[in-house]
Amino acid sequence: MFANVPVLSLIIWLPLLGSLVVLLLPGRSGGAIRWAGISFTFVSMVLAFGLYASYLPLAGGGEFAEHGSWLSVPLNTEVMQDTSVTSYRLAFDYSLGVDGISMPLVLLTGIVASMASLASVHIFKRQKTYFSLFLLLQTGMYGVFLARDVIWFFIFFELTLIPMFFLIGIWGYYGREKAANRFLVYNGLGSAVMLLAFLILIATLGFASVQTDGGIELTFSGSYDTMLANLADPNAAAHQAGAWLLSDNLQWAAFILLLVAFGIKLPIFPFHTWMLKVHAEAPPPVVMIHSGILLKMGVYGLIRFAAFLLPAQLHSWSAVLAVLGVINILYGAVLACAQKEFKLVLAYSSISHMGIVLLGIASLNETGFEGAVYQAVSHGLISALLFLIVGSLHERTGTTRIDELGGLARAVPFTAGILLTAGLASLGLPGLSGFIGEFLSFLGLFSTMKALTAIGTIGVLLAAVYMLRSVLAMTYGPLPEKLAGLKEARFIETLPMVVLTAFIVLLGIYPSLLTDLMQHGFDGLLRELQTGVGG
Amino acid sequence: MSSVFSQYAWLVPAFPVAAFAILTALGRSLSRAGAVIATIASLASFILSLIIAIERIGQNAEDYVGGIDWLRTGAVNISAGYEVTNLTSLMLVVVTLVALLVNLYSFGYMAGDGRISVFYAYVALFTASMLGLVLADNLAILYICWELVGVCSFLLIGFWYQKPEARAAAKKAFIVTRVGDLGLLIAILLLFWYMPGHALDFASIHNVFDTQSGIVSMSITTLIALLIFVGAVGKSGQFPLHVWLPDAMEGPTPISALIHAATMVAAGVFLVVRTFDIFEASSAAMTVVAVIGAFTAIFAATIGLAQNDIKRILAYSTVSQLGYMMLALGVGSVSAAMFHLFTHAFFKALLFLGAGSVIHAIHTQDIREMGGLGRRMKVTAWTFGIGALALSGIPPFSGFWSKEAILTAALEGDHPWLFIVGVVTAFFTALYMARLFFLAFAGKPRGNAEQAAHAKESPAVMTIPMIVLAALAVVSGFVQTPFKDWLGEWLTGEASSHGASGLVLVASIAASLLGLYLGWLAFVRGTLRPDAVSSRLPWLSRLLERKYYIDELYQLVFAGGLRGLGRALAVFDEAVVDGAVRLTGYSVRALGRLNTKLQNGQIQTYGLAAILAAVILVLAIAGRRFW
Amino acid sequence: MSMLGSYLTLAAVLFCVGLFGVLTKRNAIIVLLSIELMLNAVNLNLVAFSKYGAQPSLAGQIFSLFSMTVAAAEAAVGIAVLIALYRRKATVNVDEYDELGR
Amino acid sequence: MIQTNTLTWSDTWYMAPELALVVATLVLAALDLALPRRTNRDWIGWGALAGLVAAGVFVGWHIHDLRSAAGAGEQTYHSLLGGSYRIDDFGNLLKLIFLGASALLVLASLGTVKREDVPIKGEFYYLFLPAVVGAMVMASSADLITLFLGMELLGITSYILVGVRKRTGVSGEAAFKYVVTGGTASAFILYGMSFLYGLTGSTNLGAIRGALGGAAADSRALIYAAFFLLIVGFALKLALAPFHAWAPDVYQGAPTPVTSFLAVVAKGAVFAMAYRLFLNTAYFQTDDSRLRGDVFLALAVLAAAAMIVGIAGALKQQSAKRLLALSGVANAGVLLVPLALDVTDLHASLFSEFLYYFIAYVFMNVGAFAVLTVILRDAGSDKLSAFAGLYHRAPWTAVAMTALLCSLAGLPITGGFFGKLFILFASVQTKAYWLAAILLATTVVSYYVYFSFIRQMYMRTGDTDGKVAVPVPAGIVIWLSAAATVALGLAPKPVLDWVGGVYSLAVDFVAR
Repeated sequence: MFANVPVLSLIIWLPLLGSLVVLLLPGRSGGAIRWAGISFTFVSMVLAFGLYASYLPLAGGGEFAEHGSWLSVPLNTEVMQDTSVTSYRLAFDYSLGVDGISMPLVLLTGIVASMASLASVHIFKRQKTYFSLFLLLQTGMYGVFLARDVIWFFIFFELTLIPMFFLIGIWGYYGREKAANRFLVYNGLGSAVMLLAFLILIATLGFASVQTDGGIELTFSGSYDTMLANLADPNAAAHQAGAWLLSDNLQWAAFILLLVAFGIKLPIFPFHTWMLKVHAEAPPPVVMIHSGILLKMGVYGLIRFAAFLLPAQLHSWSAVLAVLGVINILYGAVLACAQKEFKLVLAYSSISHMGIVLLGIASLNETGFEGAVYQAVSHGLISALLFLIVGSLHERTGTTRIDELGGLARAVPFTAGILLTAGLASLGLPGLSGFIGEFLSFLGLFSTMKALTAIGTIGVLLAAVYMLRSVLAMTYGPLPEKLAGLKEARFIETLPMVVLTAFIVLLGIYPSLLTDLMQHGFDGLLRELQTGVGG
Repeated sequence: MSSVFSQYAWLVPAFPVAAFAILTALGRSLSRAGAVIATIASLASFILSLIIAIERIGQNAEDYVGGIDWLRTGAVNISAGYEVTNLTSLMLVVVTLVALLVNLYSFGYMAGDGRISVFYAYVALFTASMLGLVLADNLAILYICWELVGVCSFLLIGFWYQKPEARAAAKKAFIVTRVGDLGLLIAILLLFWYMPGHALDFASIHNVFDTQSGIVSMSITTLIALLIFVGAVGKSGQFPLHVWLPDAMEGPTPISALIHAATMVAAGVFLVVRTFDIFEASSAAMTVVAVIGAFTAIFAATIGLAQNDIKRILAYSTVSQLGYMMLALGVGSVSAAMFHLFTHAFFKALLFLGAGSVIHAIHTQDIREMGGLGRRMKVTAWTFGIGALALSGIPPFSGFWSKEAILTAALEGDHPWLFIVGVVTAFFTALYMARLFFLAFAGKPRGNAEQAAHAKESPAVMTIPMIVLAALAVVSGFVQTPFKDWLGEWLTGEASSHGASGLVLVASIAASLLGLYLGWLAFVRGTLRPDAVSSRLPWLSRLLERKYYIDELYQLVFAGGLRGLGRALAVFDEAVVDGAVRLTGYSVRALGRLNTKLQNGQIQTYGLAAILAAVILVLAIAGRRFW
Repeated sequence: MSMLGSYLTLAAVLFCVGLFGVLTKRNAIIVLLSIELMLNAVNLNLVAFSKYGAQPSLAGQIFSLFSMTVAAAEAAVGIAVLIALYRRKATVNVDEYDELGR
Repeated sequence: MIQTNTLTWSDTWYMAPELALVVATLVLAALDLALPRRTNRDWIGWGALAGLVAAGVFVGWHIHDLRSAAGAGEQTYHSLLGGSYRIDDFGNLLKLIFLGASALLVLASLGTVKREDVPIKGEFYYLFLPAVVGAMVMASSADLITLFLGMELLGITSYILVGVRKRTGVSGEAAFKYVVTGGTASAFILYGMSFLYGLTGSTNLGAIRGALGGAAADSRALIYAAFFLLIVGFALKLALAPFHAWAPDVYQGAPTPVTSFLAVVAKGAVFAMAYRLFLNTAYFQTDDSRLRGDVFLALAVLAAAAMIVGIAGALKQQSAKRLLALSGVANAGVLLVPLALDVTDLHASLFSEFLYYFIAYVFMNVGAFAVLTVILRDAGSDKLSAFAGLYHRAPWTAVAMTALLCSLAGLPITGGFFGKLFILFASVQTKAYWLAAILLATTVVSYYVYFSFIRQMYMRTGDTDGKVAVPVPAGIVIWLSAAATVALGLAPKPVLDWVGGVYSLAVDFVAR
């Protein structure tokens, strides 16, 4: 379907092109700006679905990989000591790829971003800037999931930071600037820690040597594939003259740094406070993106780098991860029960749900890994839907405090129905997508840590408590008088609600849609975990 | 031997699913047309189920298993499969029949409601899920349907969402049953990793546990059985998770009949039956099942004595009867349990529909405001009476036979204490039913004039289902009598006629009659003052009225505990976790302020700072080489 | 060699005296002069090394010539700046040059 | 022993860039004096610009010559004046940057300098040029004496430049503070130099390295004294924390073009001198490896302190100029890191790292100061709040400023990002993880600092809604800087390839 078409690049860069197009449109033409913003978003989504359609799990997405040299800088071309290495270079290559782990997340990005773009039509304040940043953000998100070079990953990761800062800081609610600052500095810290880990990995794993007439040319690069290859064949790597090997201590350092970096994004307790502010203060379409996609970058990074590149550490710290996961689940759930603001309920519920992802990763088996990714995708869809509704309600009522709302099922039955569905999906109702992720994660972890899993499942119960408590308080019961004149959602609002609900139901009813995709995604890691670590 | 129709069993739930889809898609505009669609769908399901059952009765067909791959990942390979056995085909018939009747009945009962199509959509979804639960060939699919019936129950309890009580009841139902679901979930996880080949289907479970091969160790078996039982306890309203079921009566009465009497609450019993091999492999688990069942039976029956809400009395009665079924399972008699499930489905549904008919007429649920309805609502009174007699265990009504089967099983299983509990419960059952019936239908109207004026018989669309059920309540007991154990043979495949035990017959009939008589004395004749007990032992009646204060206890311990913990953690989150973040920010800013302090504009201060720094630098780095 | 030690010590003392003056003197002119003192300490050092150093050479003396010249230029500029400042502030008290930084 | 170091004609050619500037200075000064008072003096600025461009052309020519020589396998440096002055790639690259930066500064000042009430506009420009000459001499010298002379030439002219607005009090005060600090720093450096000379008997850097090894055995204390005095001096000159306190005051009091000159060219020149001096002299052969380690450790500690204190101090600054001064302190720390790291096989690229980040630093500072000039001209205040609503009042300038700020904060894809990335990678390769960690942590804090501009520009509304008038030359400089900053991030390869291809550690540092 995509023979000779750099589809991954198209997916990534088309939104950037869109961003420029929007910038060049005259500021007064609101309709054209909206139209351009939405259509560029949709084009990438359509491409993502095309990619999905032509993706063969067995091939592992190799046919889509793109590679181009971007820059290669000399580190040292002068022989200083007596080694066979004649030159050292540092290469940053443009390298993209898709596999069973990134494919679901790319789809998620396409869906959620498109729906968020539809939800953005209500934003009238500085529309041009908004849509241009919104598209820029998409470039970053697609890039994160498709990049196969740690430096590019980092660049895309950071690229999501700046638009988000603006989107929160300009279009947010009352405390937006504080939230934006908190977001920036906290995530900046995360990416800084990540960069340090990446640099350690580049310096120790990311080298490739070329034998030339004069001697050996050693090239350091952030190439993920090079790292994997070196990791898989430590003996060959050890022969590389001059390069120093990844010692145990360094491996641990890199692992912990990555855990912290992605733990901030995920977020793992106690690094979660920043995201509460973002959830509460950012405009709803942006929270859709944030909670729906950006948090998943933490999941993805954790699996892609911490797990795949440092399997031994993952293996010995699986219990720690599981404990962290259980803490996340329970801590988030208990706190969600204590909130009065629906947005904060959702924020804490995100913490709780991300704990389940950690459990999946800690399981060290395919079921758990796939459960983690499944949970990520499902949570992305569900929280996007929930915040879509939050936005719709906030626009009408001016509040999303649980105690100020009630009886919405009477005033806005459709929205309330979708809210109830989303709430049920969030609490892990079978038949909706949330259940599959939870089930697989628990199932995976249960093979190794039974008691912890059992404790973790209490989170499922608490999820019912906080979700029903808040959703029922908002939708059921008598309708307060001041809400009597509410208008039902317009078509442009219902469309994304229906689409997201449809995906949630679809993934809940037929999970193989996604699990088949991931089928061979974890083969390499599982092999490492079995041979490299077990032996 | 072929199973021609069994392979189409998946169509049974497919009809209501289709109805649900149509009703949801078309929304409220359908109104009564939606009700028609849903009813037709349930009729189709019923007919197909009946055909399947007849096919199986006639040909003693083989079990049929079919399905598609559903979830494939790593070690997991779960199919969306269905299995048709005698047991499931029986359940199919019960469920579809009651569903059909309730669909019909609701036509009248819900006639005035603007959201009637939503109601039918929910009912259709429930029916589909319940049928899926029955048909599921493995625990994973069963669990999914298990949760789905739970959510439908939740939706229907909260159908009149504007009532705060309905909201609270719906929430409570969902959360309390979820406690049980959690047990089931963990049981499934355990089974998954202990079963050879990670199989979760019932056939494999049967193979592994029935052969006593010791593949799964004793302690694990017990654990799994108990966890499954926790699930059953939640769904079937057994002690200590019974608290949701009486509150669930906030939902429309047809729902109480369908979900909270006949089908869903029996799913717990069905689950235990389905996984009975695991229970049988662990005597400890069996004991627990029996004791919990027996305790629940008597416990709920006593509470039922002191309630005044007609539906709540029936609800506690349901809890109590489900306890009977568990008791039967605990003493090892699947057939007795299934038999009671079967009969109970009919007479309890009947009772609820009758109660609904009364409520529909006079708009109150308090039996103290009723009275004398028998004259104005003849069909309702007669059918209700039949139901009450069946429930009370008066021969030859169906309840008598099934209850007798259970008591026999208890006695034969060498559990005399359980037998005694069963008999005492039978007495209480008859007593509260007598109280209910006589207060509502006999005597003079006690309500206000308006209610009295409203009291007239319900339309035919409501009475016909009641009549059908009444007929079934009379005859359904004959499928298994002490003399011909036809149902048990058909279900378990082994002839296990238990014969008639004189003791059991006498004891159970005596207990029931005594209860009825006492009720008659108290509420019709008036020779016994109804408040004889409450005036002498006020604490006891208070204890019963307040349902042993279980709700209050849970409220205090769990709800209060969670709230307290939540508040404490909220403070912790704000003060400690976020505090640490703020502290970091503050300390960096403090460093900045220190710098601002240094910059006072005096060049000599700057110089001094610089020279001091230089001295420290030199001493620290170079100086260490010199001493 | 002992001669060198004495010169070096003297230079160090001069340098420190100059530094002390820069840091403590209230009068701006004295501050400028103290800088000159520090530079002169260096000159002494250079000349001493040039004569008594491990490898005596003329370079040190040449260096010191440059250094003196530069020091003179620096002093001239310094005084000029100070005069301009004095015109506005009418004080040579260093403490009062603190308009910036507050 | 004593060579006669005459200036030959061939040497004149090699020194053509410096001479071009000297000639331009003299011509401009003479014309300024000779022409009648009423004549418009605007052309002086253009004249200075022409001089800078001419010097740049000569430097480019030299680079080209050396490349051809390298191609032919000939010697790739020229040593003049008895080895005290070197025409090599190290010096040439830096000179090119100094000249380019100065040209940008002059260009940016063309439309604005009259408003800054510089009463004697001519002086401003023809003092500017000798300062650049001083910087070039510092970059090209291989002898203590010439290094010192270059430093003083730069120093003395910039003292005057700082005080050129002699009618305003703060300008004079800034100049006085600069004189005192600069003089003290010079004294420290000179004092350190005197010990280097005394231990080795030579002022030539190559000779010093050769002889220091022998002296290390019995004069360890003096070697420590020499290097630590130099370090203290350089720390003062470079405003490394906690030697930095003068910088915000001086930057604030000086006219904005001068401020950016101090931040960019003057700082770069001192770095050039420090790199040349330390890499030549500190790598002497000795058995006592701790000695060298201590020297570089001191530099690393100073770099770390500068990064931390600089960025922390900038956190709560309300004055944009002081903020940029403190940001300069932090960036000086970053620029020092490559020097402070071990030179090993894996890390011989310290000059590339330094130079790349320095180029990025030049552009972002020149651009940011140009924006600041525009703002000052409009609002008359350098408070952060003067940037409020800039996005509405001058959107293009605001966007350019955003790019510059992203670069300052080290966010991709900008020059600042890649500059920091290379330095970070170097620290990781040489296992200086603590330095990398501090660099990263301060970078994160710097997000907050630089984004405070962005908050003002995009999220606040200013006192007025009127458009901000941006003079054309300033606008050109702003956009040129922003474009260059982004280009450096998008395609760092040409610059790095060029630097890597041109420069050689063995040839360019080690003076023979």
